[in-house]
Amino acid sequence: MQWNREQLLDSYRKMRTIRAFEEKLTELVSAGKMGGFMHLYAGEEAVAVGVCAQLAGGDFVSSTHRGHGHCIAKGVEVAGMMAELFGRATGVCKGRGGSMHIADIEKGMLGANGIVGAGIPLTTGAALTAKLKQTGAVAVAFFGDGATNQGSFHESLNMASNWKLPAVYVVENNGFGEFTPTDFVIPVKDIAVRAESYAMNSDIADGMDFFDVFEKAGRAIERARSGGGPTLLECKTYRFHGHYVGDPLVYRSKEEAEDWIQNRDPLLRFEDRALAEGLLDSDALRRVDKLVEEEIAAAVEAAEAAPLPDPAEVDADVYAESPA
Amino acid sequence: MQWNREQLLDSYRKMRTIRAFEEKLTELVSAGKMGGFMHLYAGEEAVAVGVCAQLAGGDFVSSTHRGHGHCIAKGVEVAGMMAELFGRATGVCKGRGGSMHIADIEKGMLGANGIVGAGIPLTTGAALTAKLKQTGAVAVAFFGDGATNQGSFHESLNMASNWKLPAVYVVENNGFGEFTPTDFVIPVKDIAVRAESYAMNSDIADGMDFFDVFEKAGRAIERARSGGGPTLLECKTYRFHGHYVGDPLVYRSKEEAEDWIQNRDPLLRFEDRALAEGLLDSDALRRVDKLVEEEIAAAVEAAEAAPLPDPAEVDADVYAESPA
Amino acid sequence: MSRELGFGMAVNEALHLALESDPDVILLGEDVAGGGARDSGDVDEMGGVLGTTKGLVKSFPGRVLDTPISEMGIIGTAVGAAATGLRPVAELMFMDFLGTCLDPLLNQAAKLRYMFGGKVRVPLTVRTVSGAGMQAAAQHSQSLYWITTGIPGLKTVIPSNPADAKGLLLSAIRDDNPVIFCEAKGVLGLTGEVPEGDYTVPLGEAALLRSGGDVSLVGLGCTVPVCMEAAAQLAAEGIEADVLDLRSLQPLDEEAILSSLAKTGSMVVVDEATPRCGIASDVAALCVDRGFDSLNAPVKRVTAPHAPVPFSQVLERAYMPAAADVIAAVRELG
Amino acid sequence: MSRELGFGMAVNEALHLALESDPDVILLGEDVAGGGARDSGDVDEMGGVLGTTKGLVKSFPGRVLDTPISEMGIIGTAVGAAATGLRPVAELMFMDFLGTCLDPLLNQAAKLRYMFGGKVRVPLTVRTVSGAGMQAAAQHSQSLYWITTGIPGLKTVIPSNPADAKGLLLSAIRDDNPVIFCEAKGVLGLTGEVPEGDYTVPLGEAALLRSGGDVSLVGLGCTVPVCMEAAAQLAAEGIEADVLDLRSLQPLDEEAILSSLAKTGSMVVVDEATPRCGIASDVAALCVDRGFDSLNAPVKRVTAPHAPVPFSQVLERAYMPAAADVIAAVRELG
Ligand SMILES: Cc1ncc(C[n+]2csc(CCOP(=O)(O)OP(=O)(O)O)c2C)c(N)n1
Ligand SMILES: Cc1ncc(C[n+]2csc(CCOP(=O)(O)OP(=O)(O)O)c2C)c(N)n1
Ligand SMILES: [Mg+2]
Ligand SMILES: [Mg+2]
Repeated sequence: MQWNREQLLDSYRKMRTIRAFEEKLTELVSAGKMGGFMHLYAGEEAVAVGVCAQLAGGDFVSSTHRGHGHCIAKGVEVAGMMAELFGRATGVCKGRGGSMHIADIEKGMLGANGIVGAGIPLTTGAALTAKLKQTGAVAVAFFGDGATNQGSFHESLNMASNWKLPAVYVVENNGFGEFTPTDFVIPVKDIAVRAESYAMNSDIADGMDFFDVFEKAGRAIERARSGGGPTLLECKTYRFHGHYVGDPLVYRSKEEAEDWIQNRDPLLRFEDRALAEGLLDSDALRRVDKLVEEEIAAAVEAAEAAPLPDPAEVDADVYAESPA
Repeated sequence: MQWNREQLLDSYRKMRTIRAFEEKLTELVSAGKMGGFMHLYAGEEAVAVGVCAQLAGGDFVSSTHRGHGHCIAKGVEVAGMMAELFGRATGVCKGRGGSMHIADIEKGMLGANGIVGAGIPLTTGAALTAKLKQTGAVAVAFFGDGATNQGSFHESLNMASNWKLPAVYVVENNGFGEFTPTDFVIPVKDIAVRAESYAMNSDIADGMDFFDVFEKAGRAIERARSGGGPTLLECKTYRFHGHYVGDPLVYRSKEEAEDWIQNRDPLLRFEDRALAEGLLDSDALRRVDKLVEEEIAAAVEAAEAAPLPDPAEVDADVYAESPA
Repeated sequence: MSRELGFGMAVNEALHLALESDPDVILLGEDVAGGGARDSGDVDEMGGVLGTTKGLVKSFPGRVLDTPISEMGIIGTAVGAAATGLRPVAELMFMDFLGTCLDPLLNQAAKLRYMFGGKVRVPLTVRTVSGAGMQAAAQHSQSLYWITTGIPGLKTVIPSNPADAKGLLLSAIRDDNPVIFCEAKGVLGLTGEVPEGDYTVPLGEAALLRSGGDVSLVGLGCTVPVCMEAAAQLAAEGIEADVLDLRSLQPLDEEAILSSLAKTGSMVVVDEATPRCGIASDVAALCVDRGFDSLNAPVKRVTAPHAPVPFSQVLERAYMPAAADVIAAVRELG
Repeated sequence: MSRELGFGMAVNEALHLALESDPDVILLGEDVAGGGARDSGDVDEMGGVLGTTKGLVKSFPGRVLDTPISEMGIIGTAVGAAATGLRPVAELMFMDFLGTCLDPLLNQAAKLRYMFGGKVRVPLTVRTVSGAGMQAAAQHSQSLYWITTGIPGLKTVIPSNPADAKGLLLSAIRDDNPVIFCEAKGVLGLTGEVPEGDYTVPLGEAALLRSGGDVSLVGLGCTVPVCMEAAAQLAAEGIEADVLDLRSLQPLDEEAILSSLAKTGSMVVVDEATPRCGIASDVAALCVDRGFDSLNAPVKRVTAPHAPVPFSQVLERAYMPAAADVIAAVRELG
């Protein structure tokens, strides 16, 4: 496996940014400063960041209702994200999208998506573009275990495999779809076996371990880029918070949650290994922590000061002006 | 395997009826006496009849655009079918359905279906009814290889497996979806492997061999009825005619078609074995042939003489009168 | 006897009564039985994302079913179950998800009876949450009842208050046709008097909520309180409005609309849905056809703009019809 | 220069020109490249079930793609491809199949640009065959353009003749928004003069096909010839009709409708779709709002009944609007 200090520090910074960003959101929502439906990614940082660390700027990702992590991992600016969640005109989507539809196509981020499974065909399409226009790009879809029960998953993976598209399908198996445990609704232990229906490559990674995700995503992305076709990569992970902000969490045991949070936190595991193997030093990590805190504080401050959208523009940007 | 002479003769009669019925349709369409979109089942008779021979009156089947065979196999009256295809008021659907939507729920036949894959959830629902109301019934879905690329297939099989429903999913793999060979669009050799995504039982039958279908369907139906959950049963078969009446058939080789038609005709194979093993005698079969011819001739005659629907009733039966 | 009840609890009570009075009634949907607490005491603490089905699985074990996130499978299965002897109430969590399960409604539930020559009944109810007002943005805020209304073979209803919610839901479930039951976000927070026990509000009957001879205000779902507020403000300046709550979108109570128009000669139709091909157009078209002789002024439509629903609260507020918009439309009548 | 061409061949010519003039244009759909003859000389002999795309894969290999029977995948993939640099033309074989792929149109194609704050373009065209007239019955005969028309972010067009088909399709493909292009069965069999070479018919412009001062007949798709026939018969008895072909359903040419109404004072809108929440209601609602002062009579709508499309030919004929129905509606205007 290949990595350099720069890359590792950047990945740590992104994981830390996701965590800190969402800690701030929880605070802001509790204080009544932010509205809308909000789903937190905390706990799953190693998946988004481990995968995106293997991607280039021209590559694409699609996301889910739980999209903050994928945005940050793909390089979307925190300031624009924060302003978006505050519903400001300066938001990355001008305040029109919000948490569930946050997007930045300039960064190759095809959007969070309020429709479970809907990002999967979008990624398939981005991979088709890459293949037909020979751009060399790869397209990645992130989606949950629950989304693998959607028809869009099935139809897309079959098409991608038939056409050998440069795509990677990353299922974030966090054990739940809303309040329902995965094993109530998916009768196979490993979702990765679903790849066999499409003669597709598959792999399983420990989604709490940046290094494992990084390695396996790297292989899948490399395969896609070199014409070897798509992969279904299952990452076993866990969301530290409830399904949405406000979820009373009565459907999972405290012990189970504690175990994941105490013993498998992807940030701690990353740090442990990075320090143990001398890849990074503690000072560098703490410096990152501080920079992240500052960046987020600044983002909040800027967002709170930013203008609201003009109500008169409520129906702007529905259609593009066309040359024709 | 269990069968008796009665059952075998009845199965032969049904296969012969399907064949003769559709030969008559071809004639009628060519003569301009019948309209609409029409898809012929000839060549695949052993599938519908082999499966339905294992079903009881209270069981349900759903069908496809290619529905004549499933109707006849499930016991729908030929006279009512013929009148339906003639668009008569006496048709089994009062002339409202036609070939693509022919149905007879009193016979447990949940309808041909103009939407590829749409019968699969209907069958899943019928199986849910059977399970929750403990009727002891089994529900069977017939659908094509092409339909296994629809989201409805994926979502239904997953639900049926989770709930261990008394259902059997019969895929009629005839090598083509319209003009496209199955292996252009399904990257696995045996569609039966798709059952593994749902931890579902599966089996593969020679769809040109009544006895093989009968045996394997019997096992699947028995398993469903006794609480053992659903099965995906793949029957390898071939349609003797084009996708629809009028198809110029340029997309498949004449040799391939000839080989199936000459050497694997399910009616001939049935007869060969039945005679060779002394299960039935030639006279009995020829008597059936004659009865079938007579029945169909009578059906045509009655249909041609039957009244057309009253145009004033074009919007009748859209809604049921409700007790409320 | 009646007491104050929230909208959700009125729906819950109707479901309870329906399950109790007919063993063929079942509920199915995502987390309607509460998901993972199955094996603990909190089994149905959650009762769906909005808690509407809370408690039901405990009272009716085996008849309230959590499903995978498979809307095509859920609704399609419910159609098949309805055609073969059950009376399912399926939950489509948000109406925006119609895009993932239109076929079983459009081509199956709505058409089976007609295609079968009248030989089948499809007693299916689909409960769904529609509309804007919670900053849930473009994919969780749509009012898509115009789609189900336009499909022959379906019925569609949208109550504006808890009492109607209970009575209409019981009618919907007991109706032998597929009925789409919309719970508009804009009225989910309302509480109101709800009669106890079993009663129904018939499908296809509008309710006249206020009587006035000067102008007709026609609303549905969450625009009914908007119309009432506008009417109150107009009354303060001496303009008396009829306020009609459509309640059923299909069948549509054409006579109630026409008789209000006959009384007032002018009408404003208020709908939170987008403007094209919607209920407001249908009502206006009815007025200019059968109601032509009553018309003294243009029929005005107050709807959302032809745009997706925005996230930002200032935009969402601008997006949704408000009393001020209704009053402005009334003034335009001259 | 122009010559007689069939409707399908006019569409084929537009596709050929679009593929030729822009390397980002691709076609995808079931059997659009002809399926199994891939390895023989007859590779695209079939060109889709109706033969419309015949020959294209030979001229543009690698850019005309056969797909599995996976509408959600086809349309969803096309949306993703459109957002990232291609200009796909996806075929939805029959518009009835909208039920299997509504989400990628309703919640993705139509909304991406708005949700992204204007930062993306989705230059997608969906070609589809709509309408009745071939005894294809309930699930292969629907006119569902009212659904796509009602969804903000989509455009919808429906040509009534080969020349418009070619010009509108070229506009649709070159437009930077998702456009639904409906090929009505009722006009598929028409031939007509079609200019050679590259030209476009702008989206959003109706065409006045006949001028008369007594009544406005408004049609779309296959009801345009019906209106023309009715106009001819009416002319024989001295009633002169304006005949307006809407061509675009969204954007709708409101000014053309209103100026015809201003001229005639009365209107009959003729649509083969079902009556609820449709184009006919929108046009009538426009008349009773902005056109109120021009109105001398009710606006009549001639549509299909609120019912699925029947199979039997006698029923299907009764189902579809005919010239006699239009004339009857004109007489009702008094
Ligand atoms: C089509 C659709 N169905 C249902 C929902 C409601 N919903 C939002 S998130 C969610 C759970 C998704 O589970 P999973 O895919 O495992 O992702 P996770 O939330 O665990 O990250 C559901 C059911 C939706 N947004 N879209
Ligand atoms: C949802 C949908 N997509 C496309 C079609 C058009 N169509 C009708 S039959 C058919 C081929 C079906 O292939 P398969 O499922 O293998 O069944 P077969 O015709 O071979 O029996 C297609 C594409 C349709 N009816 N429904
Ligand atoms: Mg999950
Ligand atoms: Mg096939």
